[in-house]
Amino acid sequence: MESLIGLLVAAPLLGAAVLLLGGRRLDRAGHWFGLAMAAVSFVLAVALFFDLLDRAGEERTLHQHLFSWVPVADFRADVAFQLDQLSMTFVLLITGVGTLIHLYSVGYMEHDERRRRFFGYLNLFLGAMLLLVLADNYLLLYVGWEGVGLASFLLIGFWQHKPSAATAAKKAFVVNRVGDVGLSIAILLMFTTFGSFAFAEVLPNADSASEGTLTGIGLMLLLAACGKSAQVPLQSWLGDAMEGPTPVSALIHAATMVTAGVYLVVRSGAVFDAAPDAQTVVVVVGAVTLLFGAVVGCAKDDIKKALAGSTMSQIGYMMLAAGLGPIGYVFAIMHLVTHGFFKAGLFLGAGSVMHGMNDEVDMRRYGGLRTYMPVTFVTFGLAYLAIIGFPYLSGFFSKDEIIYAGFSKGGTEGWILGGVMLLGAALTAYYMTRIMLMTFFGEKRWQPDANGHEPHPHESPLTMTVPMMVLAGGAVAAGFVFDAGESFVHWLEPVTGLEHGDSPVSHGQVSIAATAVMVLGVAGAWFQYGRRPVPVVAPTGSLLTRAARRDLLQDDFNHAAFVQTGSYLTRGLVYLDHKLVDGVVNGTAASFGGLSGRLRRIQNGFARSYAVSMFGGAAVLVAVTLLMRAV
Amino acid sequence: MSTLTTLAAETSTSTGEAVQFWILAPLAVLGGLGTLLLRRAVHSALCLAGTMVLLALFYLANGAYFLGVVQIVVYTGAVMMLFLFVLMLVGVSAADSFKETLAGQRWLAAACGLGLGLLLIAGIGQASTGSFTGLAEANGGGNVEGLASLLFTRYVVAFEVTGVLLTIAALGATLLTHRERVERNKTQREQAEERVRSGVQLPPLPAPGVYARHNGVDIPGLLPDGTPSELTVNPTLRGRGQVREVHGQALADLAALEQRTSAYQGRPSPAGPAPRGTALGGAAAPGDGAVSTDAEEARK
Amino acid sequence: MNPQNYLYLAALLFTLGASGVLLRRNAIVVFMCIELMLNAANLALVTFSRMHGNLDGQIMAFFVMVVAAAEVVVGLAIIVMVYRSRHSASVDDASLMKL
Amino acid sequence: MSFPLLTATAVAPALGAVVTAAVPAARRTTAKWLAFGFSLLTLALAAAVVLRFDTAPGADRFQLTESRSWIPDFGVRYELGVDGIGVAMIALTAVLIPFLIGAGWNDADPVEGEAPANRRWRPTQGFFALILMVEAMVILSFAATDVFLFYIFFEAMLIPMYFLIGGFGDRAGEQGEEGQARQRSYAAVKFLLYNLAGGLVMLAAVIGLYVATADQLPEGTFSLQAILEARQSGELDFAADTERWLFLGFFLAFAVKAPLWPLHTWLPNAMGESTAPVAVLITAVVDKVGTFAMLRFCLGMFPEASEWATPVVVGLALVSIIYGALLAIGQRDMKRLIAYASISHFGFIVLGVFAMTSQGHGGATLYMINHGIATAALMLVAGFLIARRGSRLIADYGGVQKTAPVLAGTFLIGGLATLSLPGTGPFVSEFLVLVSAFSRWQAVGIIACTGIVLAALYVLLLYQRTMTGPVKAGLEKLPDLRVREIAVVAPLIVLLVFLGVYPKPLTEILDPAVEHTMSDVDRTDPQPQHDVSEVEAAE
Repeated sequence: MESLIGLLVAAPLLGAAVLLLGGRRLDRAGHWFGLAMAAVSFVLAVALFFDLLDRAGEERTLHQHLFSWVPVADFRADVAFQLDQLSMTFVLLITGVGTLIHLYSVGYMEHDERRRRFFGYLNLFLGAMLLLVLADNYLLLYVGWEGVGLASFLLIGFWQHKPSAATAAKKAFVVNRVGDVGLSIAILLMFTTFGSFAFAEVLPNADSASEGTLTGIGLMLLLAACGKSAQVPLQSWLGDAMEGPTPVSALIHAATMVTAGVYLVVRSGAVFDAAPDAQTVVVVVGAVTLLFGAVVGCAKDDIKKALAGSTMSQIGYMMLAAGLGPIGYVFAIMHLVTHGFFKAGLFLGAGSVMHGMNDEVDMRRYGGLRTYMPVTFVTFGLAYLAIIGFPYLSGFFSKDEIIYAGFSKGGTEGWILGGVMLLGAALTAYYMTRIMLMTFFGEKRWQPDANGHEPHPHESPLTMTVPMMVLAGGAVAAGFVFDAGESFVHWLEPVTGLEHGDSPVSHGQVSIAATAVMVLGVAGAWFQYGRRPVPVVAPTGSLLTRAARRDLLQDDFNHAAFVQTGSYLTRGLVYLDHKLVDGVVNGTAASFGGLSGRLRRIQNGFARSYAVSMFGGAAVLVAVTLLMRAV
Repeated sequence: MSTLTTLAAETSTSTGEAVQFWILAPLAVLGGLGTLLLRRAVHSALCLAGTMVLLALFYLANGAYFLGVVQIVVYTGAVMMLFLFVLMLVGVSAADSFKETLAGQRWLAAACGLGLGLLLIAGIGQASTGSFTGLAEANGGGNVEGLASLLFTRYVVAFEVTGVLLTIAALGATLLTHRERVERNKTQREQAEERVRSGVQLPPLPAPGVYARHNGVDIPGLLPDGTPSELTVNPTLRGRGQVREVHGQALADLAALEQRTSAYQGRPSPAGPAPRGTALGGAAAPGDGAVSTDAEEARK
Repeated sequence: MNPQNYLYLAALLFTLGASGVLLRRNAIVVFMCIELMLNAANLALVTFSRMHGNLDGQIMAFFVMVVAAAEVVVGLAIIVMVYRSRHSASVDDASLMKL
Repeated sequence: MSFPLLTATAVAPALGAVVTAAVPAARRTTAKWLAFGFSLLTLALAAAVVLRFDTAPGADRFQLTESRSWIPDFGVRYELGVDGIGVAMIALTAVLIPFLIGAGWNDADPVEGEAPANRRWRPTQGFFALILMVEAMVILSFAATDVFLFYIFFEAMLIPMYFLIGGFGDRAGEQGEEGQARQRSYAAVKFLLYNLAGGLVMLAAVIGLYVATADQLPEGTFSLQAILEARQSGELDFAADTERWLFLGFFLAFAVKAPLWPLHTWLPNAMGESTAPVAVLITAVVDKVGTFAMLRFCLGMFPEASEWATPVVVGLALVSIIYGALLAIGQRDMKRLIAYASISHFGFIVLGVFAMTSQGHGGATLYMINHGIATAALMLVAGFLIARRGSRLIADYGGVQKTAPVLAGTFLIGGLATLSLPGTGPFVSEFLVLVSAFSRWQAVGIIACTGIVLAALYVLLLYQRTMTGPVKAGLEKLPDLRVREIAVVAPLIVLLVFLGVYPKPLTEILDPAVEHTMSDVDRTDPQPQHDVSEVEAAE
């Protein structure tokens, strides 16, 4: 069975290679091939899943050692895979959602002449992501980590002719690179501490290292996670990443890649458990991002950016949960999976809407679309209910569990965390309802686009709607499945461990409170957007609103802090390099030239003056010899 | 010869040699100074020749008889003559001006000269060895034989090479000074035509000197009217300012001659001098005859 | 008397010759001064041979003479050529030995 | 004595140079094919070297050795021999040259219309002959185990390089023809002076080395092996400051060659003005001799001095890393940008060399190879692009990927390799260097890590500005890569990916050599604070 793991990764990579190198002759059928590859890996994943289910809880870990990668002295990095329940969960999510979104893209990218390359990139992403979650050591994980970064770079900038897209792609990659530095430093620390960076050798011995070191490792891992999962302070790239085609946003920037950070933290749980300080930081980051994303989500008029804000916020939940340690790991992953379903669903819905609206993204130009695209409306609506935590839909379970875990952290922290998360829940309900209302309800507000095409909304083709239905189904059902007999908990427990903190409040109370704040949020949104007509041109709004529209000034800050100073620095250095470093050299050369020019004068061409120097020299020689003999 | 060998055999120099040295050395130095300081190249050459002769004497005194002779024969004899020849080619009379043209050259030269001299002398003084071995046994079999035996045994290769060197030098000298004739030389006829075309002095130049008494090349011949002719004397002489002036004497002779003839014919001497032109004119014919007789006398 | 005096004399003559080379402009005179230097050297050699009691010094002097002769021949020839071409025997007129 | 394989490997290109240069003016194509053939022959011989090289644990350090007396009076011998590092570098050289020749296929053709100076005017022949000559010199200096011999080739390779830089600039300058000529000669002279200056100091050190050995050994020697053995056996032990002076003498030359801040300014000029293949030749082949020599000579012969100088050298290396990257970001000229990127990379290499751990030395050597290939890929594609548009200014480009997708793709891959993306060769080497630096001095490792981000910046900025966005005016008809160009770039990319995924063959060749260098400097790798194995033993 183990040998299948390699195939799992290989299939999409093969697809990518074929599609990207294949050339134009593949243009016609290429996308089907890509879809097939994704499907193959999904099938393999399912097969492996059942293979795991057959085993007992502890033997549910498969290893496959392919070859030794970089052996230099006692530095040993192998290309080896480890498939345990945690990886399996991700593999299923990735391949499943991935396959669906491949299918969706077949319809969505129909009219793009570079569709073949798009599928190539998607396959590349799948391969890298699977590598990330299947690696059995951090260095190989790093490869996948950067791989998905590359794929996201390529896909965000897929429409490269748009400068905005190109810039966004570059921004995403660079910001991620900052995170990657964290990951590499963490790996370096592991190597110097444990002499290895394989999960099997680092994690079991984590507690043997000093807490300081572990805190360092933890913080560096967190930095990496922040970069990949768009957590404060490295969150700025996610909003711009929406420049990419919508399927990309759904797959990479909602369901899978951005959750890699959570995977990293949960995977390195052992390290964090031994480093409480690091954990606290993780929790704080999670909490801050949670609110940050929610606030941003409330202000955006661009449907995708609003959803991006929501993504940040939801991942904030997961981070927070992961920061809680064994209390929260399981629920972090659980929320991650459910979020994968409904957020992907939401994005696909948004994509379908844009598909029908000439790629219009401003929600103020939508309105009343429910009659025009019913399927989209229903699926989107279900996903919406799921995310706001409507009772007995998937979001309800996962989020409540996290909130409960937050409370069960105990003490004031518990109350603070719980409160923050409830607030977040309210905001979630608010902005999601806002999106819902602005898009599907109210009177139609759309207008001709730049080149005068009157949009005539229509339902999307089957290739697009089917995935949406499936995901909506997932969004509805996942909660039940996971909660039924705590199956999910038992599934993950052997890997992540599970503790039950002492919560001051009971599960029931949490659920009630969550539902209550959810209702509050929905009501608030309805009062603002449901009752009165939505203005086509955004009102100036309060200071907070305007700040939130500008992503709470994060970009302005980054620009002032890094971009500006950086450009000044580089320009200054270029000047210095030319004037100072080079100037010294050229100056020396010039001075030598001048000197020799002067010395040349001595050569006046008169034989007699040469003779003088000759005899002078002779005299000197005689003098020297005499002196020598005298001495 | 034997005396000379004994002289060289002494290991400490005789007073005789000392006397000789103290007399001759200053002269040699004077010669050197002369070579250095005299303005006319010829004089420098002569001074140098003198110095060389003196040096030859010193060689002899040092028991280098062969070299002494060679010095006189080769140097003073051949080399210096060569110098003088070249000087003639270049112009004997040309005298250098001692006005220094190179800035500071003179001072530098003085400094170098003095410095070098002092240093050398100091060096010799430092290297002073009280005693010395004379050439007694070295010259035992005669100086020339000794040299010869060395020259043809140990130094034979060098000797041969110098021979080659001399040959090459001779060749080189001829090669350098030889001038390739570019155009064929003119025939007499062409030369004559050329002269006619240029229209200067077709007949041969008139002879210098007049009236038998003075036919030196430095006296210009007189034209029939008694004026001296420039053509008759060598321009070089004139350039050197060595042309003797003729007028007074010639006219006096003329007057004397006229008196004698008038006395011989018994007619009274004319009152007052006849107008010059006619007198000369009249005197011209016999003058010519006299010249011819003069020439005859000169031939005898 | 110590034959070193000969050496002193040689040094003196040599210096005179050297100064002559430096001071005089007439190529021929310069040449003569060089000859003077050579002769001074010869005198020294001869004296040395006497001091050391072997004839090698004289041999050297002999070779010097020969070479000097050769040199004079060629040198004078050169002077004559130069004189022909530029009607002057002044060493300063040929100041072309510069860039 | 067996067949002198190393000599043959070096003689082949030299012979090729002579033959190529002799081709008559009219037969340009013949000359090109001849040069290409000879470079392939060299490649074959180099392959033979790799195969003949024995990586078994017990094998001698220097293999395929040849030794003939040359100048007995000074103990100068014609001694060749390779350890794993040398083998790897020779292989790199031999692999790259054919691609460079292929890439520069038309670079040296006389411009149409301009009448040749005379009938015997043969720029093309000269161009390829010079390249082959450089190859010969480089291979010899990689193989020489006699310091004096090494010095000779180290200097001799300047001559052909000088003519390559000064004589064959790319025809895409900012200012007119004569302006370019001025720039070119300036660059060439600068290159020559810098390297000569360094070389002369080194010559002094070489002589000093002879004297120093003559003091202690029965007779002075230049033989690296002899010196190393003498050091090991302890019969040769320099006085502290003697050793330091000698070290400085050698190091200066190598620091100029592998441009280390602040001796780097010749590189941007040289690479900017010369044609792309020559630029690659400079940075990927010739400069490697410098870093290689640091590893082999400086560390091998003067371990104490190297240790003494380490703080300064490491500092300079860090400065080079950051400084080079920042300047790369600030460049307006594509080729100068790549040049500054190379400076940054050389910083990494030097860092790896002087971290004095096995990972460092192995990583540095891997880095030399990977950087060679990666820069070759990037620079050659850039060269193709420049040749098409006739401008080196980044600002003149935009939206190229629309009109020439393949070109853009290869350019991107080259760029990603340059920013050492995992999965490409440079990642492995860079990470090894980081590991070594970090395990010696944590702070240094962390600072070096920032270089990663900067690398991403300059590469992606370059890509974004040139390849993406709306198509710039004048680029609408930009032709995509031709078959020849693809044939040049594709293998390099394959190589990059292969080395990124499976560098094991290379590391196997390197490992013994690395162990030897480690024993030269007798340092051991820093042990992890909590060695897992002993922890497990404790449990």
